[in-house]
Amino acid sequence: MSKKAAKAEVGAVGKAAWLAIMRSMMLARLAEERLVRLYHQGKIFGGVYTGIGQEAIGAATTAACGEHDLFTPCIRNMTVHLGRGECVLNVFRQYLGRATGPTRGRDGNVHYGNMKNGVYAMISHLGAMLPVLVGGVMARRRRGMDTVGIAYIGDGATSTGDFHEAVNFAAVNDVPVIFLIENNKYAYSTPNSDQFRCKRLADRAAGYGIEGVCADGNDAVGLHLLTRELVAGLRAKPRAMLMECDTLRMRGHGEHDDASYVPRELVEEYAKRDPIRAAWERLMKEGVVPREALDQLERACREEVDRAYHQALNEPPPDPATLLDGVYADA
Amino acid sequence: MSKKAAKAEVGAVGKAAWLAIMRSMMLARLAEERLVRLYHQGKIFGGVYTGIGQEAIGAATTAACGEHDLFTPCIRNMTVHLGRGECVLNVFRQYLGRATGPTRGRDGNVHYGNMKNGVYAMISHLGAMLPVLVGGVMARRRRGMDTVGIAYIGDGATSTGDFHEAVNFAAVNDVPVIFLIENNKYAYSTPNSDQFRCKRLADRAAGYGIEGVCADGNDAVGLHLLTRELVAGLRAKPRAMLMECDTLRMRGHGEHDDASYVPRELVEEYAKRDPIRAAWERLMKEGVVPREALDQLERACREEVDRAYHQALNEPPPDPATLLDGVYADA
Amino acid sequence: MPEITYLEGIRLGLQRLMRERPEVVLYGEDVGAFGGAFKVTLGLQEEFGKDRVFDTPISESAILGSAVGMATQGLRPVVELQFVDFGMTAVHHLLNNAATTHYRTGIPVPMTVRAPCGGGFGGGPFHSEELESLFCLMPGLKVVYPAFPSDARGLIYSSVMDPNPVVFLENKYLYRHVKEIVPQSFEPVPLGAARVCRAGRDAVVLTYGAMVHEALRAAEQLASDGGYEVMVVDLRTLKPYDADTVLTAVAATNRVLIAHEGWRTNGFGAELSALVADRAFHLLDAPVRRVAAPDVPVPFAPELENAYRPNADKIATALLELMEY
Amino acid sequence: MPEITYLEGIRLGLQRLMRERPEVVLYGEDVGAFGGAFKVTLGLQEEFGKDRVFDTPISESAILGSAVGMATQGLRPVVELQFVDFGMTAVHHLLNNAATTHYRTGIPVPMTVRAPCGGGFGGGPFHSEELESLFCLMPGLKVVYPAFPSDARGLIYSSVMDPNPVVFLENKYLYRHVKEIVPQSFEPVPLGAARVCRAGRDAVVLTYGAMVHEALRAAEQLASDGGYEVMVVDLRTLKPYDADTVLTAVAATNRVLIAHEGWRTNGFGAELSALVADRAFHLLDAPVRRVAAPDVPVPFAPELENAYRPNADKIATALLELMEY
Ligand SMILES: Cc1ncc(C[n+]2csc(CCOP(=O)(O)OP(=O)(O)O)c2C)c(N)n1
Ligand SMILES: Cc1ncc(C[n+]2csc(CCOP(=O)(O)OP(=O)(O)O)c2C)c(N)n1
Ligand SMILES: [Mg+2]
Ligand SMILES: [Mg+2]
Repeated sequence: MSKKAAKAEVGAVGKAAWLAIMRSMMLARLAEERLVRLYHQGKIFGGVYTGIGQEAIGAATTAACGEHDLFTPCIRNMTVHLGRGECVLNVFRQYLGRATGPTRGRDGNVHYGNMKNGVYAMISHLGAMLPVLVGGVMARRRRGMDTVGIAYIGDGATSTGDFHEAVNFAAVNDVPVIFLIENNKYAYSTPNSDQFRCKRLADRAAGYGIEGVCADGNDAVGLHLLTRELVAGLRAKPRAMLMECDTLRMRGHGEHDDASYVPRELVEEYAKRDPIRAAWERLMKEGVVPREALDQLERACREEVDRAYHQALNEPPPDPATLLDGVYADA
Repeated sequence: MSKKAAKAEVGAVGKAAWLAIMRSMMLARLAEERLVRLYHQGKIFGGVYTGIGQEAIGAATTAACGEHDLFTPCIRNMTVHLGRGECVLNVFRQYLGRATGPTRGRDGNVHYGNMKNGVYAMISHLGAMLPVLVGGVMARRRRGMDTVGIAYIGDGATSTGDFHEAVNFAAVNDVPVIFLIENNKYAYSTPNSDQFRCKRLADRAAGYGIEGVCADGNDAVGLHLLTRELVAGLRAKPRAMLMECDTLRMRGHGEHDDASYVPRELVEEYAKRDPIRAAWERLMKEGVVPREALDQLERACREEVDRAYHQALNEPPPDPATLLDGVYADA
Repeated sequence: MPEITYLEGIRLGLQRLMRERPEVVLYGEDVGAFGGAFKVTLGLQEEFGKDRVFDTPISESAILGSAVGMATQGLRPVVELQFVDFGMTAVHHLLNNAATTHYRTGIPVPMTVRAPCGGGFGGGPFHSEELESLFCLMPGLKVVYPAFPSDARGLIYSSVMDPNPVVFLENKYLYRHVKEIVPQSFEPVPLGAARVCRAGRDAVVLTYGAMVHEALRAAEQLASDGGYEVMVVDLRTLKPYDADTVLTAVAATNRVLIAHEGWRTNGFGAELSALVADRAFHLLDAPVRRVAAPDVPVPFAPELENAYRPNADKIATALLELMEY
Repeated sequence: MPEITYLEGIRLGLQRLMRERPEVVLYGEDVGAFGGAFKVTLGLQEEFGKDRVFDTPISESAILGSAVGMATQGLRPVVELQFVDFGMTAVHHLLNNAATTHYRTGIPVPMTVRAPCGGGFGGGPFHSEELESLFCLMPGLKVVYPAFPSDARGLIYSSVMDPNPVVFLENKYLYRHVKEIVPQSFEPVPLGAARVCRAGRDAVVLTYGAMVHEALRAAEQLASDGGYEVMVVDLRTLKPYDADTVLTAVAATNRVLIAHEGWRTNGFGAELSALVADRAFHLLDAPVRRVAAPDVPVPFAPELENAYRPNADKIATALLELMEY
């Protein structure tokens, strides 16, 4: 795409949409930075896993989707939740194990969803949400909805059998799902070189008879434009596809991990390509969003995170007397 | 390869080697035809699963390997067992559940192996022997052997998570294993079109960063020459690879299945390319093996099958008193 | 009234469900035109179309995982494992995905996993397993195991209509070996309710699946040989199981034998025995005994499999021992 | 004599094995330079090289399956599941591949699967499971579960040297919570032998893993509060389990409580109870009771997890009830 065409497209998306994407990213960044601090202050029970540096992916892609679409986020996808309408208050409730939270304290940290938003709550088993999403999309389509799905998955999780089975199953049944691989170079401490031998994970697409694309996962603007196109394509002609997003995990696997195994140069390289700053600068430069709007947005996000945290803090934990409730759904 | 070069190569392999390949194929064909008859006479407990029409693959590829190589055959690979030195007597013992057989009646039909020959006994779970083979090859190599492995696997079994995990694991660790996909067009009643969407399963190789080749699975001569080359290559530079062999299952999934879901034309097409007849004719035509030798071989095989069956028939079944023995290996 | 086999019972239940409930879909390996490895679903694709009855790749994880996804979006998927043994490649979808979803998120998961089990026909170690106790460990799962054609029909109906994930175990030996004359129309059989198949006051056999029939035979034998009246209780649902019926039976008989086809150690019989040892200790006149398979892989040869598999004789012997305690 | 943690016990056992036995290799996700999610293998890659200690892709099937392949070719692979929960993606390799190989083919499979288990630290439903009873069902497998640093060290040694596939369960809570002063050199602790950790004549607690420590605390409490002397038996090996020690303990106390961290229904406690109800019925003065987790997914919030998880108080309460029976 020529620079001019790209610029025109960015303009066509419109200020409100870009602000929404910026909002998801900023909110997530600020919320996660807060969680990081809380963790190191010993105020979080369990672990903290962030998507710092990877915010563009969830924000840009969910914003390209529609009301009935379905999503299975992974541990680094707070922007998928926020992009689909989750409130940051629920995020803190979840982390603090509040009775008021999305899992009412039954599950922790990143293990939440909101079906109102079309977002599944993940289980930890890597790869296991992929077939779930495929089935969910199949069901909604059978019921007459024009649903498309996006399954987020790490580079490491592509080595699971579930990844393979789900992609193949979706391909055979022409289920419109984007399997979006966030290649952040590491799976816990394990680098790509110990995880797979292909150059790009998108190369796996051919083996499923589907299309595979690569994208810059730190470029929210480009990613949003691309995803709009892909989603429209999948709606027009339902089919599965692979999308590999290049990015880097900017912190440890979790906050207990100092990630000293990641070469410093790599971190520095990606620090220069921070997705929030990059999008901010581009949107300003192309004149779609004025600086004041962004400044204002950032202030609002800060306040929202602050408010959410304090509200969650004051909400009640689950009542132990409810421990046994709801193992089964009532007929 | 030019016709002339190919011919020269065929000659170079030598009469004895070709006769050995022909022998595996003929023995297997005759033994399986006998088993089919026995099944329909109600003389077999359990099922009968044959590799009729697919004999070339196991025969041609095992003959290209060396003493320390390792193999995980599947249900249609009697020629892998025979090609590695298993006697047809053991095959009948296994089918008849004899105490003298390779699993002493503890497992049936195709579930046998012989570690003396480097052949693992399969478990039924499709795909599950692939990582076993990878581990086996890694272990032998660690112990100083120059081992290469061949894992045989059906088109349907490529949809299992285990297939994916094993191929990727071998690729990452440069384990010299050929994952040999016998694409016989069906997995039980399920055709390729309901199993995967890629054109050729060998297309999956790129996604693992390894080489993938396609071959005519009904051409024992071509397959043997190709495998010699590949095995030499893997020994020189250890690495995993995919090999897809085109063939057709010429009978039902098992003898209980009339395979009426397979189009007649397809069966007729492959009937014209029967691997035993094709090899026979080519070897005669190219003058490497005289007709008399083949005629004589066939007679010998018939006798051997007959003798083996009758001997196995007269051998004892397992003693129920041994039921509990050997669940654990003794320290 | 027609006579149906166990297998036909399941098929009739599925057929009625699919006629009444557009949200029921059925899939698995070879279940479409082929009708499944055991032909349970034969004719259903023809009647209901490929949209509702379809074949899948050989991908147990994709099958079970997608069913979780469908069940949470308004469908009632019924999936078939070709053999329960092969479900072991994807246990995490049952234990972690299906079974925990309602507890974690409040979203019901009305999916049914049909799984042919058991031996007796030369299937060998990988086509004959009985794995109910493994499923019974999983909080949030229901586990159903019919023994009779009528129960097969009525229980599959209730399983599919239940808002929870149900593992519906089918005994391969019973598929064509038991027949029953049943009315054309039927009431669903409720989950969680055991059934006293035979009255008796001298002892009770707690059992399910193929062993119900063996226990009934053993009870007949004891009645005619020794004049003992042995009660037989068919659990029918293993999770959650019907503790009340079990405890009432124990109170009425004071002697308990547990019989199942699967392995002894940590088999489901252990749970039943533990229930009795805890809640009915004061009612017992004899030890609680188990007749189960020994802890060895299911052997292939008939000589070995016969020695391996529990049957009426082994149950009768154990019962006599209990009587004489 | 050094004081070591449970975690260090395992590491020391592994280190000695690797020094003595060139055929021992160790692999799994992040077990190399990183030392594993819990740092059990920290330093081993440095000492023994990447050839013997290496990282793998996230592929539980490949890990377990390849270990079967290696174990049958002269190596002794020790593989780590990052959490036992994730092993559920590849159960077929344990149940069908590893556990049946010797019975079917006569070839031993000396592999060890290390699997961190249990909760108590906010791990939630998928990082806190206790799945021993599922492994205990599998004929041909051995299942080991140490409770003390010395046993961790001595049992990992014996597990790796055993010619059979062993699932070696490690309790995450105990990793850094229990310490013990031990001699520098050690004898391997034999598999299959339970240990009486505390003598007593009034009742016995049959237990293992983290609950051994809770049972000991409960026993102390009862001793000081009520003057009861409660025996505590640590099973240590769950399959095959030490029925003799259990039955001797029952004979000496006549009252039995079983305690484990995992789910109640079909938990390993059911098997122990069934053993007692069968073989020691005549010795019992009270019902056999189980203290176990309720049948719900392991909850995350501390308020819920504390209610969920068995502990010394719950054990003490159950013991008092038994005493008063
Ligand atoms: C089946 C399975 N095996 C192991 C784990 C433990 N585990 C959790 S996250 C993780 C690394 C994931 O790496 P990747 O998929 O690249 O995602 P990232 O953390 O980089 O976003 C591992 C090994 C798991 N959750 N599931
Ligand atoms: C994991 C697993 N799922 C299902 C089965 C049942 N099953 C046995 S053979 C078979 C078809 C195999 O097809 P393919 O791999 O193409 O091999 P072929 O029989 O054609 O040689 C199926 C579904 C199995 N053995 N393992
Ligand atoms: Mg990653
Ligand atoms: Mg095939």
